[in-house]
Amino acid sequence: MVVAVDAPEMPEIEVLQSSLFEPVARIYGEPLAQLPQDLYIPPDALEIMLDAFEGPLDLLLYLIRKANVDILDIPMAPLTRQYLDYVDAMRASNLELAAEYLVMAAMLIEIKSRMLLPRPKLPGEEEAEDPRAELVRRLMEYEQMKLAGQKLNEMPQAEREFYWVETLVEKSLLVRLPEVSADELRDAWMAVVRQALLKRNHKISREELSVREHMGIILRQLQEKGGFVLFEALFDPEMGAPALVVHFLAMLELAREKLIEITQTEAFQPIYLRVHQGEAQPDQESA
Amino acid sequence: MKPSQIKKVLEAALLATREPMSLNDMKKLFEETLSSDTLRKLLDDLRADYQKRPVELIQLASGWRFRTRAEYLPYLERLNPEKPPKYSRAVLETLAIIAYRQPVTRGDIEEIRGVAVNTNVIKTLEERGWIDVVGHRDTPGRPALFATTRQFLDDLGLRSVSELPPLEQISQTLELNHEN
Amino acid sequence: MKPSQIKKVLEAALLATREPMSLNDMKKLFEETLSSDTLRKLLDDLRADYQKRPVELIQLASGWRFRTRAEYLPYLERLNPEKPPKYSRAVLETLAIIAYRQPVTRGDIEEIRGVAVNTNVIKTLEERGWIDVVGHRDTPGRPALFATTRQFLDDLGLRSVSELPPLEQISQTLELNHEN
Repeated sequence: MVVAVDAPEMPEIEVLQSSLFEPVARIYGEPLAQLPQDLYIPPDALEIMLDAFEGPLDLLLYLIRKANVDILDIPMAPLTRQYLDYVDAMRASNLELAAEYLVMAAMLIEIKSRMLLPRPKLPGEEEAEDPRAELVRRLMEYEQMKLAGQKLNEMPQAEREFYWVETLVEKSLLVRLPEVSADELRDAWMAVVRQALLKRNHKISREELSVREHMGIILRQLQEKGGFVLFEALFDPEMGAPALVVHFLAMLELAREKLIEITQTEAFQPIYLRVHQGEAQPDQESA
Repeated sequence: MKPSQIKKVLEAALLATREPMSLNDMKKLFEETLSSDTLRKLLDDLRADYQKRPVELIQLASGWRFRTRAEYLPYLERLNPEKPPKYSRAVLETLAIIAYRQPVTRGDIEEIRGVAVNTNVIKTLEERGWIDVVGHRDTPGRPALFATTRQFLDDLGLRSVSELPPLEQISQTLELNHEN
Repeated sequence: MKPSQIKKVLEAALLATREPMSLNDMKKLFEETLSSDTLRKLLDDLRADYQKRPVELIQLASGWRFRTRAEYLPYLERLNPEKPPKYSRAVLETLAIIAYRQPVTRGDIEEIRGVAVNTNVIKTLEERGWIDVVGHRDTPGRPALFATTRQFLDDLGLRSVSELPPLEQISQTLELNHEN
């Protein structure tokens, strides 16, 4: 394909070139986990090797690093020769060779040829650019990313090196009670009224709210204390005059509705109240 | 391995687990063989250690796990507030009738609403502590009289029932509208 | 609310969270308005409280979260014999290029690696939630620009891309272990 030009001024690269045609048996016996040390590789090993490289840059890096040469001063001739040997070996074995390998081969050959030619010094330029510069830049960038990938892989990862803490949240433990606002209550009442008005001519009479409330308060007081309760004990002077009046009205209303009994043995004797006990049946409340 | 160290491994595993951990799971953590008794003893210790922390170690049917204490749930709730549950119309109307017309019997409520009152409706309101029985009307069957409680007022931010929104005008307007 | 109580609520929330919690999330926990400074101070306290515990509070790209300390991995590993997938070199190199050179197009990645990028490689990283498309470069074909996500940083325990390990200074000659 290409006649490699040896570069005698780079003796260190001879390491690379040695044992190009070693007997098969020796290499074949070696474990394939390790990258092959030699250029001649049996086809099946070659396939594995091709998989081991992430592309032409990776292969080039491998060749350079293996030879332990200065990446900034790559000996192009032996490197190109080696690279082409690999590529030829792969093609000879009819391995599916990614096009990138061939593109790189062309690029290497081009660089090598340009290095053989004298570099014309253009006026104004300090020095003509080394034809290898672009390749070197790409190799270094690739190597940097390759190492960065390895480093990322070594970093502690969630669910691999550590686990997130996640305690159980049982929302059902939270008793969520519906909230009701006074306005909703009024709306509900209005709905009831509207309904009642529509259904039958049911008159919703006006109610003195506070009297109704105090009726409940008195009944509750009587029930809590049980039995007869002194009239005065049901009044708290701190309620203020209007409330006291309403309270008294509530008491009268309760008596009228036969919800409580008001008793007095004789005039000017203490007045007692109790929850109405009913006529025949015994009271279930004050057991 | 020292028990204190075993306990720390258990703590780490129980804090990170997404499923309750069985004693068998816990045994897998250690190379040495641990008895269930040893583990149980350490779990009891661990539970005691967390007495004052906002999470608690609990034993569920399928194993052990740390759980956020219920008292912190109201805060966590704020992160993803769910729509608060609503009372049904029946509950709201019954409550309105009891609030505005107290004390009332179930019969009163039924008469006003024009439909039978489901026992659950009354129970819901009683369990909430918003209504209770304050007496019995002296009519056949001595029906219970319901009234609203102090807690009802507290929960609604009212000082007394008289602070409920006034109805009089509204009712009158309704009546007028009806008559027209 | 007393600071000690606020700290306990924070602790409960951080132990229970399924995602790293931002300061904004934390503020939502409380009815009263808390400043970011107050929260940071309490978080520092909390982190110190956990100094001797098997879990640690860490700050990530998207917020704060508790995680198990590295020293407990050998034990916890025994519970999950199924390790997360090991990524191929192609995936790792692609991830590194996206992480360190973001935003990049597929063409950029191919240029650096010197080979075509397999669609599966991109898909693997996208499915893991580590990279996504953040825009399109204004060149013919408008190729998609890839960048790493918050989740990538969170999963690696980082607060920002600037916390990624520094890039290696590429040595001009590398001493390889030659087996002579």
